[in-house]
Parts: sequence; structure tokens; C-alpha cells
Amino acid sequence: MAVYILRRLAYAVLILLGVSFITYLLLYLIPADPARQLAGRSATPETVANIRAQLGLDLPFYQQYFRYLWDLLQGDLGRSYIQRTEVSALIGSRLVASSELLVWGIGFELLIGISLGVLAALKRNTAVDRALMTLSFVGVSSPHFIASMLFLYLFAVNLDWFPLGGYGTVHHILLPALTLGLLGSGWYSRMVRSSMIEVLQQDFIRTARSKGLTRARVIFRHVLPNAIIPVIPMVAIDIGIFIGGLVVVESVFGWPGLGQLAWQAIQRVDIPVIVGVTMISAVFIVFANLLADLLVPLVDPRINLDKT
Amino acid sequence: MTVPASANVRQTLLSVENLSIEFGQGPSRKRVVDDLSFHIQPGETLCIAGESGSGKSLSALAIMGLLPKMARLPSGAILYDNQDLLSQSEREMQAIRGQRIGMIFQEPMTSLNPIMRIGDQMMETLKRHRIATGEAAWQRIRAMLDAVKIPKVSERLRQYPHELSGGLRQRVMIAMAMLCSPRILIADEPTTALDVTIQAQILELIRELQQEYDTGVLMITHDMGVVAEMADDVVVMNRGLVEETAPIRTLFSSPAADYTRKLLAAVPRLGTAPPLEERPEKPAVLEVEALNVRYPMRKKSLFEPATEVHAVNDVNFELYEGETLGLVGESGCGKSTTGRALMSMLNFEGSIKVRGRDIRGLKGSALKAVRQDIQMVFQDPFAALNPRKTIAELVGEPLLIHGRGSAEERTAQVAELLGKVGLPEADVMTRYPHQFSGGQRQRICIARSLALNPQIIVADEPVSALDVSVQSQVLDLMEDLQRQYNLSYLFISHDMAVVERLCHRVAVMFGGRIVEIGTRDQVLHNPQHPYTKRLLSAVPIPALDSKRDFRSLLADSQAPDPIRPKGQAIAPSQYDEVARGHWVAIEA
Amino acid sequence: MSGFDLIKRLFRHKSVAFSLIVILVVVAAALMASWIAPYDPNKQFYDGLTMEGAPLPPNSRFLLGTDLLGRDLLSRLIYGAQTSLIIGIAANGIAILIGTLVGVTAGFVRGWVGNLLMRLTDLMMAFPALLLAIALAAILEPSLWIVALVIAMVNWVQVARVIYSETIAIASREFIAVERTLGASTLRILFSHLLPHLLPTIMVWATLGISTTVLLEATLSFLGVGVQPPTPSWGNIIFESQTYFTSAFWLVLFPGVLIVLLSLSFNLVGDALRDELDPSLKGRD
Amino acid sequence: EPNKGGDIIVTYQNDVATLDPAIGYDWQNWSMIKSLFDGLMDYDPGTTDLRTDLAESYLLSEDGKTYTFKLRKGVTFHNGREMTAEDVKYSLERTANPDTKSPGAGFFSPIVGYDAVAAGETTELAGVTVIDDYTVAIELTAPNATFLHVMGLNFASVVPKEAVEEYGEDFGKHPVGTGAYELADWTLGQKLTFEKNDDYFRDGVPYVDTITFEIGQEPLVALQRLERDEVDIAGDGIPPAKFLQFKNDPRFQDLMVTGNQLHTGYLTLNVTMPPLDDLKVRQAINMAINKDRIVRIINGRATPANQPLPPAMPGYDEDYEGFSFDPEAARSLLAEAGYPDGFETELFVMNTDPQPRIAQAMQQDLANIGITANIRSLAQANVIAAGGVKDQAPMIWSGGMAWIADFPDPSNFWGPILGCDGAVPGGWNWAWYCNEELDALGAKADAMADPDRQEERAELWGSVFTQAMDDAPWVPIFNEQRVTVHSKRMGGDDALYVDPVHVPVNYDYIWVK
Ligand SMILES: Nc1ncnc2c1ncn2[C@@H]1O[C@H](COP(=O)(O)OP(=O)(O)OP(=O)(O)O)[C@@H](O)[C@H]1O
Ligand SMILES: Nc1ncnc2c1ncn2[C@@H]1O[C@H](COP(=O)(O)OP(=O)(O)OP(=O)(O)O)[C@@H](O)[C@H]1O
Ligand SMILES: [Mg+2]
Ligand SMILES: [Mg+2]
Ligand code: NI
Repeated sequence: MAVYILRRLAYAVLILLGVSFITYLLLYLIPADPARQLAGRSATPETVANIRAQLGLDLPFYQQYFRYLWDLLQGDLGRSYIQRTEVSALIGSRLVASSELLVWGIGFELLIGISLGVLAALKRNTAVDRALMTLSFVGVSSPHFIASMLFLYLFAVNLDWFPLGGYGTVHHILLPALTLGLLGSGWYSRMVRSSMIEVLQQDFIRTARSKGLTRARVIFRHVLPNAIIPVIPMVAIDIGIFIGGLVVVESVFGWPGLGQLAWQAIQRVDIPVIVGVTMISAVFIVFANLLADLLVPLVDPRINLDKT
Repeated sequence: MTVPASANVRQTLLSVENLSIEFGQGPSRKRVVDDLSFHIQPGETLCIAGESGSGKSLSALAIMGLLPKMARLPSGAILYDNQDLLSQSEREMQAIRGQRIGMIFQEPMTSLNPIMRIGDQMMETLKRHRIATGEAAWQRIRAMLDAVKIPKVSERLRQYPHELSGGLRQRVMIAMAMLCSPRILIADEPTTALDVTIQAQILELIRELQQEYDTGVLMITHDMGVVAEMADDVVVMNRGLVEETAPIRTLFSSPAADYTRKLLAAVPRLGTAPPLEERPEKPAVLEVEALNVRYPMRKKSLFEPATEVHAVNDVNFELYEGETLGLVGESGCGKSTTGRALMSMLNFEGSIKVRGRDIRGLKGSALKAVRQDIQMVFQDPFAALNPRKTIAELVGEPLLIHGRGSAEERTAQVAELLGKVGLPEADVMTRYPHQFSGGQRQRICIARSLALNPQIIVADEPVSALDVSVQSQVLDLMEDLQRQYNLSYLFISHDMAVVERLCHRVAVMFGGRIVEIGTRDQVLHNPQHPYTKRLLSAVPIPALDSKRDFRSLLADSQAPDPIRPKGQAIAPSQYDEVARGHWVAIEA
Repeated sequence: MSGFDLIKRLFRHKSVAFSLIVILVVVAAALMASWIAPYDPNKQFYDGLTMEGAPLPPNSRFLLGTDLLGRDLLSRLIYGAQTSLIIGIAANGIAILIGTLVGVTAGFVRGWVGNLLMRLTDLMMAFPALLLAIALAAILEPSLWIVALVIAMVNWVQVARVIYSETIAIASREFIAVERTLGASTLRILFSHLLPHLLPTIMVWATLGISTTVLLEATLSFLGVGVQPPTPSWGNIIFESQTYFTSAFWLVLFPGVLIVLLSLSFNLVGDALRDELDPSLKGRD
Repeated sequence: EPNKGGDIIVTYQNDVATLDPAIGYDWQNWSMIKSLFDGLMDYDPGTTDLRTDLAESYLLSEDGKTYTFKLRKGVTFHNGREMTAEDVKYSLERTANPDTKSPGAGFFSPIVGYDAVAAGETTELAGVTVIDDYTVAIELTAPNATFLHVMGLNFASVVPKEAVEEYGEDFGKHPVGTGAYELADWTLGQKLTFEKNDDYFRDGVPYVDTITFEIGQEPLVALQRLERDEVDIAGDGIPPAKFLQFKNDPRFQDLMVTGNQLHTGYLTLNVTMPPLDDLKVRQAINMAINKDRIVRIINGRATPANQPLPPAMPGYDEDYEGFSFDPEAARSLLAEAGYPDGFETELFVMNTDPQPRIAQAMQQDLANIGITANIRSLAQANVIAAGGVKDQAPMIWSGGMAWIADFPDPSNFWGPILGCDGAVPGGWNWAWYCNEELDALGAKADAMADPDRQEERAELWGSVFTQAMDDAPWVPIFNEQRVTVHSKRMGGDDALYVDPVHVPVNYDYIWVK
């Protein structure tokens, strides 16, 4: 186990290194000159050249990258071109908010997805089942911006159940998290449904029933835990996609998270921030994967990490 | 109907009256159980015998109220304790299940929740029926696991099903079914999937528990040996109909129904095989020398040495032309691994020569050429057939792969092969595996393995999953084919009676080694190695008054731990030739 | 069974028949856009906007209303079907193809190639998909096919991951081992035995992927790295006007409904196809 | 009459970049910096009229090259120290110093010694002399009529050396100035709080006690909150999607403030790239574009333009007629130029709404005379990059990146975007238009520093721009208006909410009812 974790950690570091390299390369290739953006419209070419030199943008690519890497090793993510602030400070200030929304959002996604999946599986081939599966499609096919706006109008403006965006209390997080949850739950509900149906046909379910267990207990203690297993790695796969949705939902709900930061940075080619945010989300994804891989054997004792 | 004379003294515990079960609607309606009736008294065992698909399991499920949703019960009543179970609500049935009526299912491998600890799975039953809680409940669970002779009980409670062998799992199932001391225990083929020693142990357990709790047992089986061993009364079913209901003595001494007679006749009995005809010396088609197979295991931590499973250790044997060599032994002793090595399905050490050609390390077309000489029939016919292919595609595939004949020729050949294995109907070709019974599937597998006209067929438990009648059909088929094509079989089995019937020579495996090898008569009728003796004593005899004393088998015999440090050399096997061609391993 | 038979069988279910019709209509609309569309999709009608510059709601002249530039929404949706089908089917298809190829190779062929592919997949997966798409699209000059390619390059990753684990599970089933003993080549096992079993999973991703890729294209358009204006696509029609969802609902509603309807239809057909093609499901519930 | 006190909330979508006056160059932090810092010069609230600020008075030497500023006494920084002439010198040198990476450094090039500082040879501006604690003299290389405007730019704000040195590169997050407000709190990515500076040297202002800037608010949501009185000023204004709704709703009539800004939206025609190098082609394009319709597309939030200068700018020529919308004439001009069937070209545009829409409207107009313009809708940075390469972008629509004047003077509309100085790689003269004659005329006008000759100067500048239009390097499209909404309780002159200099709002003078 310990060996496995160590190996996976080393692997994670490698992946992150790869991510930093590719991100840097891609940004290097984008035809935009951050120095000119910084310098503004009245700047003389000398000023621009000067800024470029100071940012190290005149160096060949590999030198720029190694400089970045060297700083990174010392915990320095660089300074935002636009905000002129330490990227680590920018990210740090938003990391908590984003993580909160991520956790709540995925939590709702799972809660909604799994409940609907279970319901659909139990009501298989009925109108309820079909309605739920169609609904999951609508969720997956909805643009985040419009869905968020609609929820905001409905629940915050018209019904006044939630505040109009903002950050702070549980009250604030509920609506954006629910929105994210509803939109993403379709994947899970489909998956849980089919895996539930499969588990329901297994022999041990009959055994459980033969013991006289109640229906609820059979479903929640025997069917569900087995049906959940394939969902766990899915969460890790989902996080990358989820972060994409986060960007939009955060901006609609005024949630001070990394999504907003990333959005602004992309708009203005703020390379250090883009790389920083990419690295952070890569860390999220890589560790979610690691966590999933570690979690599956906990839920499913048949999987032995030392044998895989 | 008549009540058997011996039964009216005691009060009836469970009676099934005129039970019928149907599937489907309208024209596709199918009656799978028709007018079934029987009674069970406390402390008695009723066996339902009959071949596959005759409705045995469905009847049992009907009693439990666990029939599939599609099933309908057009008539009948099931009386337990003077209440009709069929009219009980689901809620009321839940209270009865597990507490009053316990059930053991056919498949020990899949009948336990794989992600729940053994202890918790048992605890749950006690809690549900409010039998006991807390420490008292644990006490009771431990006592029950002790009763089914599970070693190291405290450890087991914390283990998961996959960490137990099939035998142990079936014992857990029994313990679980008996936990609330039910009045009735339904055991649906509790030993079919197990090897003989474990089967003997389980049967003994059920007997002991029954005596202790005065439980009525409803036992479903297709093994007449088990029937003879266990039953007080017997119901013989065939295609949903009851052929005969009789006390055990009557059944075996004077069977009333033709079907019963046929069934009894088809049962192979150990020690009844005709003597072997003398065979002239034939050349060896398969020579196995110093075969070793290791499965690598991943290291647990940096500091521990790497380990591997020593699945097959220094195995040597030869297979002669036109001969059948039986390979017997308990589960996990390395039989299938040996077979797979012969098929180059895994890496091995030592040498395997197929018609003189060493197959070790062969690749590509050279290996493909060898495949034409040696083919395998697998243990589980359903798993071995791609469920998405038609029979024509499946059986014709080897021909296609090896580029034999045109499309029409192949079709003709497939038809011929299917005819040979007794599946001549025209529509067979276009059907899919799931539309066949287990026996038919096995025959399809055999047809496929014959397609290339191989010299050697490795048959891994080809009849274990089959009914006696089908079983004898398949065995007849194998014998026919052998005569016709001068085939050589390596026949892997745990059924001694079948081995006796089919094999010319027998090798007994234990812990990855061959501990005894010789002609059939030498090994089966004059066993020398203690393990062979133990194995033979566990075989139930399908005849009256042949009840065996399995009690001595209950103590687990421990095979040597196959997990050893990587690269550890093992001592070569030493043999003693007790008679000509009869070799027995010398135990260190 | 013949293709015709299959279609006849599919048409038996009402919902499937409906779905097939939806798909056919959309494909036909895309192919024959120039004949069906009432107007040139890029024509900005002078009377297509109110004097204040607001778009017109559905009316008798513009059946589905006009967009923010006074263009006929119906015509744009009809032409947009071309783009969206290319994205939803081609881009998504390429993604599924690459994902399946990579997943199967890594899961079945293993070896160093498989290892390399899986490492690559892990690496790609660590990128936030949207960011990667934006960067790629910004570097390559956006055109419809480039956008499709970019989307494919981003989307194959999850497919590869899922197919990979599925492949491992199927490859460990006995009948695959049996094939080897019959002498079947790896390619034969792959195509004839493994792939058909992956079909249900592929189908789920393919159908769910349609709407997500169509939307991803829209997001890219919105970020200025998608299909270039004035080329219409369902996604970019929505995104262009998403802030107008209260003042000009039709701009969001109609393309939105189309996206959901199309992907739902593909899904229903996919499910039915899977059931029809999987003989092991026959006669079971 | 204005009330004192009260706390207000202003929302913005984007992060506030930096509050370092030498660096901040966003429309968003522009007036925030103005509230935190002061320079020697400023403008009357809500107007473009120069007035002194930290300077009490100034004196221009005879030769028009040396300005001597007398500073106000007793002005203190937020850290309590009194501001002196040394600080003025330090601040100017800091901005000019290349290490500061100030985007505004170039504005100080008229000062003697700037070149040496820019080249990194020295850190001291030779032309800036501290005469005593309250007097500073600035010598220019030549008379310059715009210099006082330059001294009113944020980049000329006076900062205390000790605070700059204390915070180093993070000074922008810990601004210390002499302004009407001081920064009380900054939660990155969430909000900033400005607190009234009780020691502000102007009596009576500011009126509001605290201003909280809430960051990261989607404009649609911000408006919704404003309707509920949760927000006082929606900093991003009214998003296009809501504009008509607001405009036509009587409830908001009093809350919406519309004002002119020093803005022109234009289409650049790259005069070096064939076929746009042909004057007739450029004239044809000028006649082809239906500006009225474009204005309609943005719901009338602008007025059509016919010359580079916006109407509020001195020098704007009211009599100039420019090119009128005449597709017929345009077509025949094209034919004359040898393109009877038109040609294919590219139109670059920034990718946020409504710019691509405007580009599509122009695309259709161009198509109307036979020109196929493929739209390249890119992120702002990419468009700017493309414009700075000589033969890459035939046409660029300036929207979203457009010229809002740094200071209300026509010269600011020339140099970088139409003058030869800007027509260099990486420059902002995307038309690559370089007319040395006009450059010389402009220089001549700029040398008229004498306050009495300003009228003449403006006229001269105006003619420079109309003459430039003879070469048609641009299609001036419209002059955009600015619209701000504030809550019912906000008071103060409307002009303050659309202040042409304190963009977007002059926080120092608004008040709560
Ligand atoms: N869900 C079902 N739908 C339709 N037919 C079924 C279903 N389950 C079982 N049957 C049919 O009912 C018949 C009896 O099945 P049952 O399982 O009781 O046989 P069995 O005697 O237990 O056989 P085995 O020895 O193979 O377990 C079989 O012909 C089977 O095909
Ligand atoms: N892939 C594998 N990896 C590790 N160990 C294995 C593997 N396959 C089999 N073994 C081990 O090798 C030994 C021999 O297994 P094998 O399957 O040959 O037994 P068998 O005699 O065929 O048993 P059965 O009668 O249950 O089929 C067992 O201890 C088993 O646990
Ligand atoms: Mg059965
Ligand atoms: Mg085996
Ligand atoms: Ni009776």
C-alpha cells in the first residue's frame, strides 16, 4: 500500500511536470504579446521591449520554461502580468472558495445523480424511468450560463429563497452548488441506473432477500454499495469537465473562485495566471484520481492495490 | 395424492399442494412447474431430484416467495405452519424468510455480497429478526460458524467472501441460513459446484445441523449419490412434472416411473466400470517434463521479498495416442493451470512436447500450427462462448482462422460437426449461446474443439456442470470420437466415477504435484497415496445403504501454502514405482 | 440480418421511430439547407430589428423570430444544423474513435505502446478540458474543421479512460482466452470479439457526447476561438444571445430544444440499436 | 446641499488589477486610483476642464519649456507624512524608470532627461528640479501644449517613497497616496473597501464614508441587485441585453445616466496592404458602411461619427461632412480602382459582445459592394498582436480596444493611432498610416503651449484630422456614449456618474441622499 502510494505520488509529480510543460508551450505558441498588453497603447516600442526583457519574454522558449520551473521548485508561481500580484496570492485567495464549490457541487451531483439513478433503476421501464432519463439529458445538454441564470431568476429573484449571488454562508453556496449538481448529475444517474440494474440481477441480492431483509435494506445495504463502485473512478474523470462548468457558474453567482480568475486570465493572456490555474486544477484532477484509486479498494475489498 | 406411510406420524411442517408455475402470456405461455405436491416433517430430508430445467429451483423459490416478477402461480398452495405462504404480503414473507425458512443457494461464489464482511452479513440476519444483538449476537454467529467447522472463526468474521475458498463460502452460507434456527432449510444444489471432499464435508454438516435443530430439509440435487446419502423421501421431477414421489428405499429398490429408472441407470457409479481392454503400446503424442508454473505476486512493501504462487510443481507425464488420462484433485491443486500450460496460455518452465515438438516459446505461425494438434474444452461452457456470436460463427471460427475451406465448405463442416455432437437441428446454427442449455453449450464447445481435427483434446471438467443424462451423452460422445479419430484426451475432473468410466490412466494432483499416477485400476481400486485414499472415501455412492461416514473428512486437510518467495527452487518430486506404471510420490 | 430489417425493427418502438424521424429531419435540413431555409441565414434584414434595435419575436414573416442582427432565426437554425451535425457527429465521432483506439490498445495490447498511451491519457486528463481547447484553438486558426479537431482532441481522453478499464474487464473473460487457443490473431480478437462488447459503452458516450460537444463548440465560439461568424451553429446561436434569455427567449429556447432533442434522439436510437445488436439481451428483461 | 456620510456598494465583474498609479491602466481602476492619489493637475468634476490639484499654482516660462509648480502646503499622505516637492520628483522618476514597467512612462518623454532614464543610464530626471519643499520645476525639451494634461494623468500621481519601498512590487495592493479615500481593506478576488480620508486637503469632500467595491459580479446579476437596492452603482453599466428594458422602464428613468465620452469607434484600413493601399478602395469602404444601422444594432447607444475626433474633444470639426453612406458611389469607386467584382479580405475583431455583431454588420455592408470580408474574431490580445504586424490585418474594428482618450486633448488621438510613431511593429497605428506632413502639423500645434493660443491650436489639430480623412485610413463609425445606473439613493450631478476623465465614476463627489 505504502509503496503504491509513493509510486503514485511520484507519478503525479511527473504528470504535473508534463502539464506545466505543455501549458507553457501552448501559451508560448499563442500569437499574442503580453508585453504589449501591459505597456498599453501609448507605450513606445522601447518601453515594450523593455517590459518584454524584464518578463523574460525575449528568451528562447526552453530558457523561459526552465526559469519558470526553477521558480516553481522554490514555490514561486510568478507574478500576474495584469494584476502585478503574486500568482500564488491570487490563487490562494480563491482556492478556498473554489474548493468549497467543487466539493459541494460534486456532492450534489452525486447525491442527485445517484438518487435519480436508483429511482430509475427501481422503476425501470416505466414512465418514471423514462422521464428521469430524459431529464438527465436535458441537464447534460444545458448551457451552464443559461441554466444558472434561470435558477438565479427563479429561486433568488422570484422566489427569494436564496441570496442573489455572493460568497460566505451555506446559504450562498446552495444555489450555485445545486445548479452544478443538477447539470452534471445526468452522467451519474445513467451510470448508476445501469449498474444498479446489473447488481439487482446478481445472486447475492437473492440471498439478501432470502434472509428476510426489508426492501430498503436490500437496496441500500446490498445493491447500492455494489452499484456505486464503478462511479468512483468516474468522479475523478468528471472533475476536469466539472471545472469547465465551474468557470461559468462562478461568474453568474459572483463566486470568488478560480474559475473567474482563469476566465479573466485567458481573456488577457495573463500567462503566469493561466499556467498557475492550470497547474492547480491539474493538481486537483491528479489527486482526485489518486484518491479514487485509493478509495475503490476501500469500498471494494476484491481489488487489491498490491496486485494491480 | 397419497401421503407416504412413514410420514403421517409426525406433524407436517411444510406442505406444497398442486403448485404450478408459469411464465409468459398468451401463445408464448410456458408452464415450468406443473402440479407439484410434497410434504416435509421436522428432522426429515426431502430431496427433489431431476435434471436441469425441470423446475426444481423455481419450486424452491416459490416457497421463499422469491420468484421472478414474470412468474405466475395459476394454482396451488404452500402451507407452512397452517398459513398459506402464497397469500402472505411481502412484509409478512420477509418475517418468515431467514427466520422460519432458510435457504442455501447453488452458487457459493456469487451468493454472498462481495463487499460486505462475513460477520456483518450474518449479523444483519440476526438484527433483522431481532434474535440477538450486540455481544450475544456475535456469540451466536461464532457458535454457528464453529458448528459448520470453519477454522479460525474470529478471523473469518472480518474477512470478505473472496478471501474464502468455495467450500468455506458454502459453509458460511449454511451457517447464515441456520442462524435463526429455521424450521425449514432449503438447499438448492448446495454442493454441485464443489469438489468431492468438500461436498462430503458439506453434506455431513447439513446432516449434523438437522439433527441438532430438528430442521426439515428440502434438498435439491441432480446427483443421485447425494440423494442416496441424504434423503428420507424423494420427489423426481422432469420437465415440470412430478414423475415419482417415494421414500428413498422404494425409489432405489423398485422405481415406479420409467424416467426414474432411466435416471438411475445413467448415473455412473464408482467401481462399476467394466474392465479395460488391453491396449497395445502406442507412441506418446504429448510429453510433459518438469513442468513448473508460477504466478507472480506483487510486492506488498519495499522491504518484503517478492513472492509467487507455485501453481504447478515439477509435473511429468506422457499422453499416448488414443488414450485418456484423467487428472483429478481438489480445487486449486493446479489442474486447470496444467491444462492452460499445455495450451500455451501462460508462461511455464520445463518442456511440453506436442507430437515431439517442444512448444515452449513458440510464437506466431509456429504456435498457430501447434494449435491444430491440441485443443481445449473449457470448464465453464457459457464463459467460453462469446455471447454475441451465433453457433455457426463460433464453431466455424477455428476453420476461418486457419483458412480451411470456402464459406460454403465451412458451413457444411459446421453442420457436420454439430451433427456429431448431437445437435443436428437446422436452427441451431443461427442461435446464440444463451439459447441453449448447459449440456448443449458444452457440446457446442466440443464441436468447436473438434473443428480442426486435433490429435489431443484437453478437457477441463467438461461434464461437471451437466445432468447425469446429459453427462452420459457427452461421455459417450467423447468415447465415440476417440474411437473414430484415435483422439487422446487429458481429462480434468473431480468426479471419480466419471474418471473411472472414461479414463485409461489417472493422475492425482495435490498442491501442484502429481502424487500418484498409474492405470485406472491401479489408482482407483488400489490407491497408495494417503491423499488419493481420502479423495476416494469422499465420493458418495448412488445406492442404498451405502451412506458413508464423512465425519473424518471434516477436519480440513491442509494443502501446502502455494505462495513462496520468488525464485525459490523446489525439491523435485520423488516417486516410488509400486507396480508397473504405477508411481506414488514419496512424502518427505 | 439485413440493414433494412434492422431499421424496420427499430421503427417498431414508437419513441425510436420518433427519434429516427428527428434525426432524419435534421440531417435532411442540413443537407438541403439552401432549398428549405426561407432566407439567406446571413442576411441582416433592415426590418428584422425594431427601430430600437431589438430582435423580433416569432411572427408570420420570421417564423421563429429574428436574432440580434435582424437575421431570420429559422434559416440560421437550418444552416446551423450543418455545423452542429459536423461537430456533434464528426468531432464527437473522432473523439470516440481515438478514445476507443487508445483505450483498447492500452487495455488489450498493453506493452510499452499501451503504457505510453495510458500515460498520455493521464497527462491529457490532468488538463482542464476547456482550457486546453481554448489554447489549441487559439494557436490553430479557427475554422469549422479545426474546431472539430480541437474538440476531438480534448474529448477523446475520457472515452479512452473508460474504454481502457472496460477493455481490461472484457479481455479477462474466458472466451477471449479461448480465442487465443484457437489460434486467432490479436486483430481478429480485437475486432471480432472485443469491440462488439464495448459497443454499449461506446454508444452511451457517443450519444451523451453529442450535446456536450455541440455546447463545447459554442463555448469556444463564445470565447472567440470557435467557428467564425457569421457561420451559424446551434451552439453559437445560443451563446451569442445567452444574456438575452429574458428579453428574447426565442434565441435561446429554439436552439436549446434542438440540441436536447437531437442528442436525446441519438440516445434512444443508440439504446435500441444496442438492444437489437446484442443477442445476449434477447428474451431477457 | 450634498449629504455627508453613508456607505455605498459598487460592483464590477473583473478583478481590480492594481492600484499602483504608475501601472494601473484599466478603465476600472482609473478613477479608483484617482480617488486614492492626486497629481499636480486634475479636472473639474464631471468636465474636461483642467484645474490644479496638489499644485496650488503653476508658472510657465517665457520659452514655454519650464513649468514651475507651487505645491499646496500641509497635504499629507495616508501614512501621515506631509507631501513635498521631493515626492513629486521621486514619483515622476519612478514612473519613467524602466524597472517600474509603467505603461505610461512614454507620456513623460517631453521632460528633459527622460531618454537617459528610459535607457537605464540614470534614475534621475534631469529636467525635474526641487527648488524648495513646496516648489518644483519641470523643464521640457520643447514647448508642449499637452504637458499639463500629462501632469493630470494617473501616472503623474504623487506617491511616498517610503511606502513604495516598503511594499516593493506589491505597492499596487497597498496604495498610499494623498487622495480623498484610502484603501481600508482588500480581500483579493472579492472586494475592496475605500474609507474616507479625513485629512483630505479639499474641504468638504468626499461625501461618502466608505465605498465597497464588490468584485466578480455578473453584470446582469448586479443590475438585479441594484433593482433591489442591494447595490448602489453597477460599475459595468447596463449589459446590452438589458439596455432596452431599462431604457423603456419608467422606474429606471432617473437612475440611468447617459454621457458622452472621449471615444471613437473606428475601422482601420491598412494602407500598406493591397488592395487597401488604393485610396479609392478605402474611400469606397468609407461610403459602404451604414453607420446608422450599426448604431441601431447597439440600441442607439452611440452617435454615428464622420471624423476621428469625438464631438466633446477640442478641435472637433462640426462642419466636416465626411463620407456619406452611398453604396452606389462606393461600387463605382471600386470599379474605378479596378475591382468591379470586389475582392476578398479579412476583418479582425475582438471577440466579446457586441463587437462580433458590429463586425458582421460591416461585413454585410461590405458584401453589398462586393467585398468579401472574412471575420477573424479573436481575443483582445491576439487582435492587438495582429494589428502590430505590418501586413497581417487588413481591417480591424477597434471596438472593445478602442480609443478612449487618456486626456481631453486632440493630440492624444493622433500620435499612437494615426501618427508615424505608432506605425511601427508592435505599435497601435493599425492602419499603418504615416503622413509626415500631418505629423509635422501636429507637432506645430503641440508646441503652442501658450494658454492664449489654445483656440488656434485646436483648430489646427482639427484640420490635421480632417486632412487625414482625405487619405481615408479609417472608417470612423460611431462615438459611444457611456451609460451608468445607480440606485435611487445616490445623489450628485449626473455628470459625475459619466465623468469623462474620472472614468467611469467620480467617486469623490457623489453622495448619498
Ligand atoms: N425468468 C424466467 N423466464 C422464463 N423462463 C424461466 C425463467 N427462469 C426459469 N425459467 C425456465 O423454467 C424452467 C425451470 O427452471 P429451474 O431454474 O427451476 O430449473 P432447475 O430444475 O432448477 O434446473 P438446474 O438444475 O439447471 O438448476 C427452465 O426451463 C427455465 O428455462
Ligand atoms: N492468475 C492467477 N494468478 C495467481 N494465482 C493463480 C492464478 N490462477 C490460478 N492461481 C492459483 O494457482 C493454483 C492452481 O489453480 P488452478 O486453477 O490450476 O486449480 P484447479 O485445480 O483447476 O482448481 P479448480 O478445480 O477449482 O478449477 C491455485 O492456488 C490458484 O489460486
Ligand atoms: Mg436450479
Ligand atoms: Mg480448474
Ligand atoms: Ni398431498
